[in-house]
Amino acid sequence: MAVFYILLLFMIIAAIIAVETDNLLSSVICVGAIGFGGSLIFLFLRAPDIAITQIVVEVLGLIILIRATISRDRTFITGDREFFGMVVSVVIIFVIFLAGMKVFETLPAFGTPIFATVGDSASQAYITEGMQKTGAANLVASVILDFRAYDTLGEAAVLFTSIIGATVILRKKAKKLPEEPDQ
Amino acid sequence: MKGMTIIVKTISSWVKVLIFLFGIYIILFGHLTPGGGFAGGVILASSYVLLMLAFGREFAEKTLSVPFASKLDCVGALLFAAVALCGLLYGAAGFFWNFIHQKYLMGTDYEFNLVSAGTIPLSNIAIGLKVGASLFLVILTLSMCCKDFKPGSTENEKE
Amino acid sequence: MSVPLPVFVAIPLVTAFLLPVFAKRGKAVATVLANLATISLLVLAIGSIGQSRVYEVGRWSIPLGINLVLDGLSSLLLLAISVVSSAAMFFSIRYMEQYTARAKYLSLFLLMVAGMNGVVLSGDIFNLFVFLEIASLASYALVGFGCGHEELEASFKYMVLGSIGSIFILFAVALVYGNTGSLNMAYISEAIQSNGLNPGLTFALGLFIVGFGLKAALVPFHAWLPDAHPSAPAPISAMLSGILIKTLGVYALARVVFNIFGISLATGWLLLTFGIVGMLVGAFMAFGQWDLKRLLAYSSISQVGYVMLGIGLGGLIIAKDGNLAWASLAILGGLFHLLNHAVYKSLLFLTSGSIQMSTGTRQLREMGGLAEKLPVTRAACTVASAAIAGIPPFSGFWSKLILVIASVQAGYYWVAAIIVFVSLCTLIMYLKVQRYVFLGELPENLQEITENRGSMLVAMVSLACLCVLMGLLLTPGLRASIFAPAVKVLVDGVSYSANVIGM
Amino acid sequence: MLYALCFLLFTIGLYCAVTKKNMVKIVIGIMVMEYAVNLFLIMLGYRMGGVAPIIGRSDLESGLGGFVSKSVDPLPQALVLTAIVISLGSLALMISICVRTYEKYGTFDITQIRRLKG
Repeated sequence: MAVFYILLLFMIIAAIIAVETDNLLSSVICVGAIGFGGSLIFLFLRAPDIAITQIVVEVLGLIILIRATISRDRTFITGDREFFGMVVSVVIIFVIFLAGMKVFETLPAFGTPIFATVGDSASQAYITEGMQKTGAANLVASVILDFRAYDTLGEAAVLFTSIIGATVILRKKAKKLPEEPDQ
Repeated sequence: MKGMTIIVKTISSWVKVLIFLFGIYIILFGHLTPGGGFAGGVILASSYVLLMLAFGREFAEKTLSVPFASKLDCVGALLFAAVALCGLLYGAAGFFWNFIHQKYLMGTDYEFNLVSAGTIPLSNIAIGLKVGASLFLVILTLSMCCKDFKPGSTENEKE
Repeated sequence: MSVPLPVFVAIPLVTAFLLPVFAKRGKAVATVLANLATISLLVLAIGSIGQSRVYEVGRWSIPLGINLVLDGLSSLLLLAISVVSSAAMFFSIRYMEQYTARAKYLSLFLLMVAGMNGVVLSGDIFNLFVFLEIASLASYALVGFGCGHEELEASFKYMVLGSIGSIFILFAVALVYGNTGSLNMAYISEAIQSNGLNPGLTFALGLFIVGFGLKAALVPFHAWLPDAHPSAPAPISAMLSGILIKTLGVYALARVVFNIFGISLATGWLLLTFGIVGMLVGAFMAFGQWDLKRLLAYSSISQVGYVMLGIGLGGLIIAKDGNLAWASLAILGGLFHLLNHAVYKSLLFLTSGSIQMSTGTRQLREMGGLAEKLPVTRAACTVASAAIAGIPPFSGFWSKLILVIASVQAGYYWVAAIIVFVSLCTLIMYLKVQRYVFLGELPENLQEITENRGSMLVAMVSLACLCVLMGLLLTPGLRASIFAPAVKVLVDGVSYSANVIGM
Repeated sequence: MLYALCFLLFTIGLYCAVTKKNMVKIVIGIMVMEYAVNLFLIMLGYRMGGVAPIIGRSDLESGLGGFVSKSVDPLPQALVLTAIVISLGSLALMISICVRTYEKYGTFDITQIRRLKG
């Protein structure tokens, strides 16, 4: 139990540093720290699939972020936006936070998942019959690639979209005359 | 980007193979142990990214060129869609039906084998291919953009 | 003819995966394939009118697997998506000659269509989120397609606000899962009916409203729309304004509020307020614009307000246990206006693209006297303007009339007054467009321009014909097959779950 | 209480995305929000003293009963796997927009990137 608090506090501190520091590179590195903390928490929460994915995605994400910021953070951009808008948004966020605090009392207490209390939940069926129905020992794999494979198709499409989008945004020349051939 | 020192180059050329093999292992055994198509695909991509960081962009591009990577990307996505559509061969209700498991393997004693779980390993391979190729492509395009970059010099393209 | 429902998603998705293979050679093949995909979707969508089915993906019965639900509301939206997308796709054959990377453009376009079809058909709340992300990511990239200063700025702004909206939606999905233990919409609805709303679910509803409101550009959340819609290439502006904000925003919001959580007095008032504020703010902001596409974008905010007003008014009447006939009339007005607006706003954006391609500018002050030079564009633009302003024989008039009748019958006279007032504002706005673009003096530098030819004309003329004929959809036979099932889905509210589980 | 800390992380991300004026900082804020939501989803499925939802040979030999009463919820893990990849995709697209904008304007400061009025 204590390990969750320690790791979460570590993530929160890293997040505060990432948000408040002026140097972009250190901010990016703090994001990496949040990600690795998250990956450890996933491991302790008995989610090894997520932990592996999180850690490798984190590495690639950091490389992408550093590519973007390296040699570009010379112009330190300090300060925030105009004062009035800032105050309004901070107040709104604070209200959302207070409203959210009430909400978590309605959830089942940490450590007693909802699926165990609801009668005909899908998760219970995955655990009891998943192996027999799909033949996969890793139930997470059986959920993402068989029971909810349609989600995974959507997810592959999201990745495909973002890659096409990134290459489109980064292409050298965007406009041409109508008669000119495409290179 | 010319690449790094000889130490880094030598080590990374060894480590690269190991990372690549590890990625393949993660993909193939995704239905039995933690991991799967996504994690394995990202690991495959990171082996090439390591190559790119150590040897420079041109070298990495020579091993896996951009058009080929984008073709691999499409092929992976199409393979996954094909796994989904194959189910339709067994009737109109069979989109994403795990036909191999339900029709041929159900009830046989094959648990914990590599070929268990029907279409799941196939989907894992397709997704691993797709994710690996596409993430490599993203990092390559991003670094191409960074190559001829000088701060402040906005290009004078006619708008 | 009943095709399996995943085909609606699979056709555009597989075509989109296939297209980048044709990157270098075979641009013509790619274009033909993409057009074939949208036209076959149109045929399938027309064929699916009046049906209602449930499809269980992977033969897993719910709640184990994901189900796709086709009901009246979904088939109405499918029809709108396929009409607008096939016209915009046909228009882009010629229009996109100005840009490079044709195959990638087509691929992104089809991914956006696939995402929207997936959202409309999905019966699972997390699946809805995934497909919503596909459509949103494709639209972020397409807004920045021109890679100019304005395009990138608009794209970044759109992407940040859109991502925040998506994360809110994901958080709401997590809260719903934590409270009900289910992700299937029908099961969630059932759980809410039996256990009632607790604070957690109310907070989730709030997050859903903010998230979908960001996608729909309802008024406090509309900051991205006037930048993003004008910056995109014209066919994409037509798609975004015509259909994307309605599918990702209005449809998803209506589905969540009416069918999952059940309409209450507070949410009814909230939707009605969103509608009215949107109508007024959009109309006032549009007055001051001198950029043609920006004016059209503000007008979209105002027109989405009409749709929200119809749906919200209907919900309010239902929540007050009023006469269900009036509620259905209000919702009918809203949904009919949704379909109308999809057609004429996309036509207006296509004509603006035609004008921009001929003259090279979007500023109203730099144009004038184009009536002789661009006769077909002018005719199409006049038809669309008449329709949007609500001049009697055209479609916009009928939907506004229905809204006015519904609000008068239900006793909300002030709502009727606002509808008429905003309608007048719209008329003045489009008279301004006509005056500055097509009448007046032809500037010196525009003497040489000629009308655009080919696919652009075909797309505009066919949409203009549709615009004239849309009024016919209210004839009893068509109304019973197209609108009645859609209205019934919303009026029935939470009995959606019983319908889906029983089907 | 753990949920509340997780929500605090979410609010920090929201604060960063709404008030900062550096484009990369905004992206970082959005990433932090995504971490928080993913963490929240996984926490919902945790069972005190649970085991990972992967069936081993020993579980099968001793009957599935012990595993069923101890396994954590596999469904949120599947959702988070999807959500992580989605967030990676949107990160890639967002960063490419940032890089391209920097190339055009020479700055990451969104108060200086103001060609559009409104």
